[in-house]
Amino acid sequence: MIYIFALFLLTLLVITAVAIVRTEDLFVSVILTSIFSLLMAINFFILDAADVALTEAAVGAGVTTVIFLCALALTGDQEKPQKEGQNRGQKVALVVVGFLALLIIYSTFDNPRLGDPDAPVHQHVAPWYLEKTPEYMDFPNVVTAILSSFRGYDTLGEVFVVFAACIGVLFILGVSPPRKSLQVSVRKSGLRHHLIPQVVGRLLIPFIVLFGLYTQFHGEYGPGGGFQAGALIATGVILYALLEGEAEALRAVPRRVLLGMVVGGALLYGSVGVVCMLMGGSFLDYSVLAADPVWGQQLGILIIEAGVGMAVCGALLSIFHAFAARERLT
Amino acid sequence: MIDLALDIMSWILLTVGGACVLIGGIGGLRLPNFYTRIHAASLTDTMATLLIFVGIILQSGFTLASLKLFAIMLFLLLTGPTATYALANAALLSGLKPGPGRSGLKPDAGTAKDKTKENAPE
Amino acid sequence: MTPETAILVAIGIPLVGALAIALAGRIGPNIREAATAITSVSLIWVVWGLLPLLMDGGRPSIEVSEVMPGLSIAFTVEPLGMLFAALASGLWLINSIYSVGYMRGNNEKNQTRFYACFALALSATMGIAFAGNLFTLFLFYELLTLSTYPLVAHKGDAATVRSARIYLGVLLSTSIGLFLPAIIWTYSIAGTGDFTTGGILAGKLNDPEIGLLLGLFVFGIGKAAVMPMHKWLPAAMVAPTPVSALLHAVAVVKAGVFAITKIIVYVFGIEFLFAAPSSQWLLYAAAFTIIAASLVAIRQTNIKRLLAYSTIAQLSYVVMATAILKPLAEVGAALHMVAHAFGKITLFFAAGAIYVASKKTEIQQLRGIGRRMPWTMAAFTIGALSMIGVPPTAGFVSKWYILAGAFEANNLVAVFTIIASTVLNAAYFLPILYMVWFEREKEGGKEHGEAPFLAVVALSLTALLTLAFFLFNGPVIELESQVVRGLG
Amino acid sequence: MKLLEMLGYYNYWVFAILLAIGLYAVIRKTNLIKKLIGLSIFQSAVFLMYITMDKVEGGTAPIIQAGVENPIFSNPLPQVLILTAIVVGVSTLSLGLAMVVRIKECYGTIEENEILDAD
Amino acid sequence: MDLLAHLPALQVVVPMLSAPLIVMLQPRGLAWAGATAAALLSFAIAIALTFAVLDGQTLQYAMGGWPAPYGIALSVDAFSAIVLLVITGASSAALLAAKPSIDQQIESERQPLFYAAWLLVLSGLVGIVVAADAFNIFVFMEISSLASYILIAGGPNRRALPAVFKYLMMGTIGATFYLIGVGLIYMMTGTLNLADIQVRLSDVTDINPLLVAAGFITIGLALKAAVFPMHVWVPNAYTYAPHMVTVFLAACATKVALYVLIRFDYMIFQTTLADHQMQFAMFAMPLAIIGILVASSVAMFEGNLKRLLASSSIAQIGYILLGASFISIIGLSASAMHMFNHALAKGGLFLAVACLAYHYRDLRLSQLGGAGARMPWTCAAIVVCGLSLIGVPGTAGFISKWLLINAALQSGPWGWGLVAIILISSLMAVFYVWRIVEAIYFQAPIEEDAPKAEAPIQMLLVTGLVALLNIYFGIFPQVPLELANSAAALLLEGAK
Repeated sequence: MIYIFALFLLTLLVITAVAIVRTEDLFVSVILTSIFSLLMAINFFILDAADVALTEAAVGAGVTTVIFLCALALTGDQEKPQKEGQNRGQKVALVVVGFLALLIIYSTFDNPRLGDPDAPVHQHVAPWYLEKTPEYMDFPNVVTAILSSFRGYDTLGEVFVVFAACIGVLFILGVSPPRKSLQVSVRKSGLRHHLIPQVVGRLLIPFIVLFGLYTQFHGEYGPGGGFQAGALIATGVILYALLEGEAEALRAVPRRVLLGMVVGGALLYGSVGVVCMLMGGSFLDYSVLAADPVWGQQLGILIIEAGVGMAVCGALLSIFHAFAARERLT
Repeated sequence: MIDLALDIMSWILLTVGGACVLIGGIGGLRLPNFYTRIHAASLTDTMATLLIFVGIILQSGFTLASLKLFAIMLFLLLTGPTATYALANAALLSGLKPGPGRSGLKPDAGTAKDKTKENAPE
Repeated sequence: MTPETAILVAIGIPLVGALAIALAGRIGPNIREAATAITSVSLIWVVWGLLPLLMDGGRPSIEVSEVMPGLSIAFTVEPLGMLFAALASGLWLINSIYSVGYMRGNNEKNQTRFYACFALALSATMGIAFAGNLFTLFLFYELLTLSTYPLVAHKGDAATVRSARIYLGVLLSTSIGLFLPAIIWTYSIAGTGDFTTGGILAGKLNDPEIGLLLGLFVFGIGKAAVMPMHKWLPAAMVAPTPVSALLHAVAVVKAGVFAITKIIVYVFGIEFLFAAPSSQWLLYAAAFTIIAASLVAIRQTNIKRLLAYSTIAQLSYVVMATAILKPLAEVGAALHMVAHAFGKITLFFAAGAIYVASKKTEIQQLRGIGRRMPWTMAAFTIGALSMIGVPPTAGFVSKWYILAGAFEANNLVAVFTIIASTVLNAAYFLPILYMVWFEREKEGGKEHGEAPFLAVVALSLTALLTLAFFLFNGPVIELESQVVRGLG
Repeated sequence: MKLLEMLGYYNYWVFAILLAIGLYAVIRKTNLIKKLIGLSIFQSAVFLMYITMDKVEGGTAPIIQAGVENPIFSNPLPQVLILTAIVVGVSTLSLGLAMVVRIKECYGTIEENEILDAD
Repeated sequence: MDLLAHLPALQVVVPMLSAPLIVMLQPRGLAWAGATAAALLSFAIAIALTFAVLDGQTLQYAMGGWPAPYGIALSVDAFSAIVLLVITGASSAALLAAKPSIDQQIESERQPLFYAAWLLVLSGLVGIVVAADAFNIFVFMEISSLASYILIAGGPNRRALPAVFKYLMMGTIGATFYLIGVGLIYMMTGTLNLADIQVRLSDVTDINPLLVAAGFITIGLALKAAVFPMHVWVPNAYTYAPHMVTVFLAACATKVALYVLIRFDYMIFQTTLADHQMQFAMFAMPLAIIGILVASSVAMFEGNLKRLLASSSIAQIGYILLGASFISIIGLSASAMHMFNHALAKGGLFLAVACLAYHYRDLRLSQLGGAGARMPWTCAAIVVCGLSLIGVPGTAGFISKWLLINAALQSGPWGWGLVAIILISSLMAVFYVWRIVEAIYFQAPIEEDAPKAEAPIQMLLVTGLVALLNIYFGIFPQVPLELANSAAALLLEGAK
């Protein structure tokens, strides 16, 4: 039954993707992209990837779309129609990608089919995680365990990817646009003159943030963790910015605070690792943090998840502001 | 006995809800212009949501899950109409006159923000 | 100072000198020239200091660094190299005296760069002379090419840069395209590149390949200017005369033939090569070059170009003499390096002196110039006679030995070639001499006297050497016969 | 189970098709933002592949509830990898968008061919 | 705690954690100083690691204390050591020299971000090199790529933006291809640890996904490594980046991708895939040869100095790949050596270019007349490094060329043809290097008797040092050679 549903969803995905590529209205294709991400998230959920689904929904459908739209507001939302005479190129491209697709499909005939319990994937490493997590960490969410301890080093790298993106956007947009013919965009005023959204929004924002904190600290037990939490809280603040206007949001959470969050989060994570080193373990070996290794693990994971949350939230917000606060050129 | 009743009850609710969704979808396709279409859309995210959620709650009985479901329902009942309102409002601001017949003007970037509002908190 | 360190010092001195000159150039020309003089004198002192040791058959050698297994930077002093080094270092001193006169005489630009690169080139020459294996030889060979490039391109105008490009293009592309593969080939079959008496290839290579490898070497060493690789030499004549004099009569070109000789003697081995019929072509190539170059020389109207073509011919003398592959001929080759060096440097000095004094570059302008510049033209005459091989000049001695070698190998081609070329040399030098001394110069010619004093001193010195070598050539013969006696 | 197997491959095929679509957009579209959108499709196709391989039939999300005896869990590792990959994706995207904005400011257009003409 | 044991981790962690700190250092001098200090420290760590692995052993480090296939492991061997030296050395040299040039090109308020990004590139690259986990490589690849987009986007010319956008596109596609390949491998083996993959691949029966995976990984990494014909992003990216960034990236960025490529194709696929060796050689050698010839001939007629050098970099990548494609000890050590030597030569050249650019805004060859007289030391450095690029004996470049030619000779009947190609391309190198030399020495000056104006001493010193190193390692190449040889031995025994 559920597989039929999956079939339906997947087909929908393909259709959406085609629509995204075909439409020449960038605005439409961005919105479709957000829908695409939602469909993707549902797929992930069907495939038992709750954490990923949550992340995809929050990051892919939420934040990404907002950033896209901010960029669109700055660059214009109409794609120039392809000129004629480029059709040969089109054919070539079609051939290339078609060949690629066929290649992969050909390879997949040897893949283990979906959900095959005997697939090598489920034999070697994964069972170890499932078996050891209760023993070493003593909390249910294996994904969080792997993410933050077994493969904590990857996650550290990931935090620094976000950090890089953040400083990158700040660096690239750090130069003020050419000062000619600026107009203050309508967006600055937010939706203050719209009563209903404002009221509802104000009602919602605390809950969003609360939910964010819940995912942050409930990550060891249910789906969730630093990334999801960071993204959720970020969306809360973004919603505030949309309602009350850029300036208000910045007054609530100024830029330097955001940058501080990013830097602080990254450093927090890293310094946990260093502390582990100093306490005689190897880098990111939380077991040495407390007398009881299990406690040590939990403590370490708690701290680094907090770091991740801070970093992601701060990064997404400062990226958003970097785009949203920019004056549009006419 | 009571279970059976609840079950029947919930299934009825679910079916009707599904029907509402279907109708909403058809309406979204068939109705002539923007404003009428968002009427259809609003049907899906108020009526349909309500029915379906109540149906599921009846299914799951008096548990934590149903509490969560209830919260979600409230959330949707809040955001859905707001989104619809914002949509209509934005369309109006961007100069789309309400009225009979089809008018092929599509919402411009101005509505982008409102649209994101419903995407963001999911 | 042990002989081993002496080798390194001999290579190091000009390097240091180059730096010193570059720095002294900031202070003033006189200091700079002083630096040059000091460098060259000390170089002579070190190099000639090695002579007695060599006479007693000593072979000092030193390895600087084993770059890769079997591939090392190492130096060995043996008679050929000793002779070459002594020659180059000695003539450098005279040449620097001359260049002071010349460069100031027609106040050139960038003199500091000139002297610095000159010292650099000398260092490279020393490296070639003392090279202990093919790799080292190649290293300094390239260094010499690169360090002489700025000297050739000295004037810096478009035409000069173009000729300099030819110079560099021919020398580098031949060396990378042919010489390097030859070296790699040698290493890959012999496993080593060390210069050892009797050769390292003996018995490791079969007949047709021998000829091929020899060809790679001979044409790869473009500096030897065996046709058709000679184009760079006339092109290089755009350089200031001191450069042509020392480098393109002594250091660079001799480096070429020296390298060929050394490779034939120490890599192939005379007997081994003599046994291989496929190596005969070298003789014919050399012979052809001699005749052809002489014929071209006859038709030249510009003094320096004429001298250039005569140089090409004379170089092939050495190559041919080596290719005769008989002991006497080898000695003759060595002698001819010296003899030609003395003669040709004199001629170039004279040409330069004429240019400084009267800005004359064409042969036709030389009518009766003998009266105006007696010293210069006397020296010129001696040089020319030596080129032809008239006793009592150096040229006679070397030609004598080469002929003897040719007869020993009863190699009639060589004999004929030598005679013919002698005739040709006469055919293009004697008219000039006649023109210089006995014709009367055109009216309205510009008034001028002798060249700058230093220049005259230098060229008289070399002229004297040319004469002296006719009598006092014993040591050289003694030294070189060691090579063929197998002590090398 | 025949149907199930077919479906299992269907996931991979969708992955391949989405990959192709995204790549096509990246290669063909001249509009830079459209290229970026294509890129994000391209990436999420890969996410789908990873998540597909983690499913075990009858399994549940790898969150160990107490009391359930010998439960089947889907493979947590690909999920972790994809969590990382998603964040990487959004980072790349925002960086690219920042560049697009600057390009728009410097060139006045975000159509590739016009930019090429401009220089 | 035993410091030596922690070195592999510290190598990555030091620059990584100093990046956020740099962001906070608002006064610009401080940001530069901090970045330089961090870079130098990691250089020191790299040297220490080199001496630790000089005797052919391999250092392992278990991240988080988890055993190898379950946790993430780091491993450092001779091959990594060479690349580590190149990366950290290049970044230290560039940073030491950077300040004046960067002050010229980037506004002071953006500099902290810039230097932070620089450190992120550094940590990303070293992270890739020390990683022993397929997915971890991807993560750090992304760190380094993102950060290097930032660095290049710092270029003052507006053309930097489209260039870096193109780089971003191709880089991301490359990384994603790599991710797909890793995914397929993981699907068939159930592990991500490289050594473990190597073990478990051999008993995989269904070969198709592996072949496709090999294809994806090779293509993806080739994209990042700018192997011809996937090099199109290089010329503009290098040309319009800030000069010092060009020094850093040209010296090591593409080489790291090549390093991973060689790692995968030797350690993982060679053993397991049916005659993958032959396939790899068949794939790599033609690309390498065509790349060498085409890129060199492009460089021969290129007018802009930086672009010319960028094209030559593509040719040099070809050399490295060629050496690897021989699948012989000497060939591999030739590649490793060439990674080292080319970094020296090209780094020195770009440093000198940065010095030139300090006074010459326009870097077209036709505009550089009289530079030889104005900036004698800089131009001397250009000559020396240029010779090393050509491969003149006595310079570092010659060593790797020599090894390469020997490898070609040993490679069988085609050997002489390959030798011919290498020699021809060397002649091409002579051609384009000499165009530079003539431009700076023998070309009529643009403005007559311009005052002697050298670049700042700090840049000059570094440039001169690198130039001298080119000569030093041409005469005493023992240490890198030893490393290269043991690296080759390791790789091939991986392939046995």
